[in-house]
Amino acid sequence: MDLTYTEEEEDFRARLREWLAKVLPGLPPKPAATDWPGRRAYDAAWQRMLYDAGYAGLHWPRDAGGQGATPTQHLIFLEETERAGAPYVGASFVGLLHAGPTIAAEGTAEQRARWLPPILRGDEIWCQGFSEPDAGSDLAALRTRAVRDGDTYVVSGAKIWTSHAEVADWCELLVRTDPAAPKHRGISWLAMPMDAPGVTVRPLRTLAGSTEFAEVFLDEVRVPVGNRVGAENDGWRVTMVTLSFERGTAFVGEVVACRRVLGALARTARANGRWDDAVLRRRLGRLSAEFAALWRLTQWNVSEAQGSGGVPGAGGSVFKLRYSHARQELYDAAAEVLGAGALDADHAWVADRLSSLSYTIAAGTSQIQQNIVAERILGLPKGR
Amino acid sequence: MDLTYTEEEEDFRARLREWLAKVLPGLPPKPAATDWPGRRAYDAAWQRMLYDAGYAGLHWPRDAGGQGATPTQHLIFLEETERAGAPYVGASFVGLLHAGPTIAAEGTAEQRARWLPPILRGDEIWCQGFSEPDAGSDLAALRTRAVRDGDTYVVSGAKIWTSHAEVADWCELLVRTDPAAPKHRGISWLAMPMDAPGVTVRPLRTLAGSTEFAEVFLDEVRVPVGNRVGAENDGWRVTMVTLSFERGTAFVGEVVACRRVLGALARTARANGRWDDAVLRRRLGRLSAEFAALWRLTQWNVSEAQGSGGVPGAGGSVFKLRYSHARQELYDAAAEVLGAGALDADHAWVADRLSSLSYTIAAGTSQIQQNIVAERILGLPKGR
Amino acid sequence: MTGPVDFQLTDDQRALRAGTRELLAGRFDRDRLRASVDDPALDRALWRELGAAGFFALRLPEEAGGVGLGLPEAALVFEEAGRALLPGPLVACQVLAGVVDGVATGEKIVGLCDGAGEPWLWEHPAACDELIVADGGAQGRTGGAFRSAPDRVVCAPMASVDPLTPLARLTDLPRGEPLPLDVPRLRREAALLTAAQQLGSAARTVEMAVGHAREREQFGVPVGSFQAVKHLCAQMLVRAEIARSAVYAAAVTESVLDVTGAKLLADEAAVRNARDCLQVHGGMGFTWEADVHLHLKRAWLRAECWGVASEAEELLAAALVD
Amino acid sequence: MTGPVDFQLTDDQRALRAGTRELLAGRFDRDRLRASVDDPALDRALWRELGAAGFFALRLPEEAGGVGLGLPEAALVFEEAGRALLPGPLVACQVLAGVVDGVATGEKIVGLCDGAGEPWLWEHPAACDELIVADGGAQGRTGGAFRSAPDRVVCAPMASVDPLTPLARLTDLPRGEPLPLDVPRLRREAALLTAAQQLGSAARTVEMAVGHAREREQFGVPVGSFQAVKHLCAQMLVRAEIARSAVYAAAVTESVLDVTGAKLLADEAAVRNARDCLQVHGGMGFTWEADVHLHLKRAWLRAECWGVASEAEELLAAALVD
Repeated sequence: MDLTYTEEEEDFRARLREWLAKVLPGLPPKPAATDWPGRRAYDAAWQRMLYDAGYAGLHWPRDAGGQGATPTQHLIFLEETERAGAPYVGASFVGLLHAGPTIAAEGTAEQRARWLPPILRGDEIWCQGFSEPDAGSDLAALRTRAVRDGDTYVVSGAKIWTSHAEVADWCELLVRTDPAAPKHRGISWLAMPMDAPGVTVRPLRTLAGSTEFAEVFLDEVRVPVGNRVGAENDGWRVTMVTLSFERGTAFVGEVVACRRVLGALARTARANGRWDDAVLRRRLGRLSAEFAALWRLTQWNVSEAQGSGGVPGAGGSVFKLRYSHARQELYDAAAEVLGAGALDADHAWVADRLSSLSYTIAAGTSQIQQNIVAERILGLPKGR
Repeated sequence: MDLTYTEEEEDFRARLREWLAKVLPGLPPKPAATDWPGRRAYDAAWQRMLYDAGYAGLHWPRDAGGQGATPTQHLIFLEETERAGAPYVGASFVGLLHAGPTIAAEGTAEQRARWLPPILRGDEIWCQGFSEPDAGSDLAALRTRAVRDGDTYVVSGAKIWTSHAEVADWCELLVRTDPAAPKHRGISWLAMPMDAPGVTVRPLRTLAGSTEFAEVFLDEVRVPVGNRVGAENDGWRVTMVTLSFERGTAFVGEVVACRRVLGALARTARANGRWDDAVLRRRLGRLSAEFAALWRLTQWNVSEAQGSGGVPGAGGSVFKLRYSHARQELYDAAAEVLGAGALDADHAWVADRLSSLSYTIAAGTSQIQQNIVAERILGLPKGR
Repeated sequence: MTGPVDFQLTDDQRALRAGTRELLAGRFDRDRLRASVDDPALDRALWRELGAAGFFALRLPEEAGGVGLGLPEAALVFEEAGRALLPGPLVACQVLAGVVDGVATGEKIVGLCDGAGEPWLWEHPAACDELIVADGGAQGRTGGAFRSAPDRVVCAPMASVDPLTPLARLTDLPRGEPLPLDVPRLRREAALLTAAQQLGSAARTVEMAVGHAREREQFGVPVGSFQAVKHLCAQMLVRAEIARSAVYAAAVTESVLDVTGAKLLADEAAVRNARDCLQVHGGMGFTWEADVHLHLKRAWLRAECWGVASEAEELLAAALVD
Repeated sequence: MTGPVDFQLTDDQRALRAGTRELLAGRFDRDRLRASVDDPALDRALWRELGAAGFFALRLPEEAGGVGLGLPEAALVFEEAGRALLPGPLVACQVLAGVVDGVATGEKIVGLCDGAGEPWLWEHPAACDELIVADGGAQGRTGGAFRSAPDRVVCAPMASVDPLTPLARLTDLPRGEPLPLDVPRLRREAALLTAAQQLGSAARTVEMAVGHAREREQFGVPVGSFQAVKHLCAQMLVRAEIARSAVYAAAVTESVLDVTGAKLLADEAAVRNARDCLQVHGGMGFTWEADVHLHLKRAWLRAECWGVASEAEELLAAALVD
């Protein structure tokens, strides 16, 4: 039960702060949300700056080109960059947090040499081809087929909820290589070049009105067998390593940001008179306790991961269940603060309120997460 | 969409009010909660007064000795008696609302003649032997066995949650007469005399500290075959008629009472200063809308039953789900009004708070009710 | 699916409801709905058809060219409009049908702005031939009404969260020609008709969730066979039916407290049902192409009109100690 | 079942927790618990054993005969006491161990009354050798402390909702011998230790619900295979673990805001988990013989002590705009 940082960690924080203070003012203006090439360039440039400063792949192992930092240092990095208003990981997300760590853990020496350095330098952007329209929460029910033809797989199918597909160079793709096997046993993991013939990207508009995601249609796309990471039909296991990375630290920056938004809500409410509404005021007070606890839980989860060698445990589901809900409550409270102003779609909080609706759905619905907690942590019997 | 009463109904209400105003002041003092013989005598005397005044078995058909009143008249009766502070149905509940209607609907002429008049006059008290310790919400999983021995059934098993068992003359008992049949198909309905050898009653203390219920142990109790209502192994169907009666009107008086309690909470809060707490005040305001709507839903349900010949529909589950929850919220609000005073077990609201905890469990848990609504009303597929 | 409770409608009321549903199914089907999402300009021809069908003249006396029905019937019709997500200043045109010429027949479209509290919002500003302002007064309970030509109204455009309801924000309350209106009654009717639309939306999202849960398969079975999904749907139905009892009763009694409670419960039912409907739909519900978000956004908008939850709860609380 | 998060306890902390659990399992098993329900008089022998095990002297310096540990260790021990439903003025004796002679060893039992707001409650009045009153002051943030002999305290008996915690209500605040205490700190510690007990109770009711759900069969399968039951249990665990992060962190920082938030979340976790545990148990949980109600009632009681939700929320809200 230790909340203090080591001297080394405090040094790390101090150097990072200093560097951020130096470089952030010189950043170019942020591109528009709809300017995909501009966003790619912006995010890649930021990644290059991190690379040059020695912060790229902070949590990656050294032999993968990373900095071999401890999870706590990674937490400090995420906390400080969020606090300083640094750019988000953006287009580099999948490369740095999913595909890269998977290749680092499961790829051959050749594969690591081919794909990891460009991710760290911001030279190549990855996207994720896991979800499918007909599979939904039952990810392993994916139907995109890869048929072996000599040294290549011929891939056909459709993927959905793919971010940055428009500008990605590579796609980490889950395909079914053995249709006869039980659903978790016939899946393989491929690195697919996004410029291959037969790949079609169609932007997908969400209820927030934005096109953060895309559908990717695959029509007899030829992918070399050498692009497969891990053994054939072992892709599910390979992927789960990736997913647990995602759950571990994906929300660190967001929790910091939520606490900042909460403060802004309170100050706005005091300015517009709604602070006099005790129901709203007390709701904000309760959310303050909630996010403080979520922040502590994040710290503990990370510190536990440190003890267990870097693989986050099932505690991620506990965190995600509560955080998804708290984030939705936060933006409902924002709507209360805004009153009829919450009908203004141009307000940033309104856009964030809309996107918060996906939190109890994406990356495993709350219903699925509750099953995981009940069955894997509490040991309740399988069932429906 | 009609909320007005007919002239006949208004006449009925006026005569009832007049009668209540006349007789209520002359009632004896209420016996203590633990004085079971006293409570039986009190409830039976009240039933006799209703009988003499022509209000006994108001909703029973005329050919069963009832008044053949419409459901709306029955609603008016329940509303007015509650408003006037008349005694509850108490020990006569099972006879008037479960066993009696079942016998009226399914019994032979002889059975009706034997059992119905004493119920209406308050001469005989019934209790209910449906629930079993090992069956719980899965009522049809009951295991109490009845083995045919010539003209009698020999009954062994255990029943639980039986009210008034200590003072009842008869028990409407569900027993398994065909252990080989599917669980709903091997059940029969018997009228068991409570003074039969082999019947043992043990009071069951609830978390509220009271002994409103009992366990009933049956050790080779001999019940004449002539006491079976309906065909052998047809008891489940016979019982369902009874249960839907229970759901239809059981809560009418309670909803009226809840609205009265809500007013008392508000006045108490204003007196003790907690009315200044906007969170509490607004919670009471919301509950006011809630109970008003529940009252309207009751009216509509009853009026629908009138249209469909007296059998309440599945809407009872909708009502019960919301009402159980609203009642628990009401008494949680009462605890807020009382503050630390809610730690005083002698306060009536604290006792009612404790007993409100059973509402989402008894007569089908909220989980079971949600299944019923989803499967029977919404037509969702069976499953778990 | 039929609701569990039919609330003893008369045969005429049933026919009215069925006729409205049929009219809307024919003239405002899903293609038209999605076309309105892309271009929310109102369809004048449809508006005139609504007028011809008596949608606006419903409560006017027959001698004035109306249908001679009451608020309960208007609530049934507005419930259908809410189900279908029919856009336009429907409440304004219904409550002002006898007041502004041409509105009853659907020839003219009139807007209604609630001046009781800022921001002063105006729905479908580009479509309105006139704007009526119901002025505030303390608690919005008293005050007068004024009519203005749209070009006399100063307002700032606003990006409406509901793609079906363009909004403008009045920068000043225009007090044009005074109108002899019973403003408290007008507010009450507007609140009740808004609640009826919320009810329709809440009931519709139950159907959408149930339909999806029956058809969509995951893990080899329809998702509706999972208890978690079942129970979401069951609670949605409970919310809709509780709101229905409150709305129908308030339409009959027209009492302030009943209307206030009905609006409170119907707002909650519409918003929470839309959110649960989204949850049942999963990722598919999160797309622009799914209709779920249209129900949610309109429900949010209606919840801000003609009495919000905090006011309603305070009013109902105050009545408890009166 | 082990919780998903072990919060990086040190080996010594783990040993302390295990030792406490073992002590309580041996000296306060279920038979003793139920005996206490029937007769809530405190067991002096057990109290002395607790004293000998360092339960009260935990945070006193070693040179003063204490164990020399801190609030985090006390929180771990109190979490175990909450799990076991150990009765008695535990918080009072822990925070006053260095102040009143004989308390550290368990020889004397001392009560502590919060004078900040009425009613002034006194737990286990018959068992206490002395009563300390922490006086109010505005918001209960300042004020002094006074010691009184029990026979000098005027109070009215009260039927406690918690069968394990007899209560009396002081009719007047006795201001006996003044004590040189840091009252704000004492309140903070009392709140934190109470929250730790709530956490223990919340975690225990998860285990009880899970145990029942695994064993109890309905409809031919364990009830824990139904999603509705699973999800109740999952949400219980989430509540307990969120409360755990808050309580453990507050035990380390000792900041007012952290302690306030921890109490708020732990109160909610204990009360709601007990209720959900009851729901999972169904009718069997509704009996006096089941232990569920003992957790619920104690959770209600603790939620009323050392800061209630409304105060906590206001305090946390105020800090947002500071």
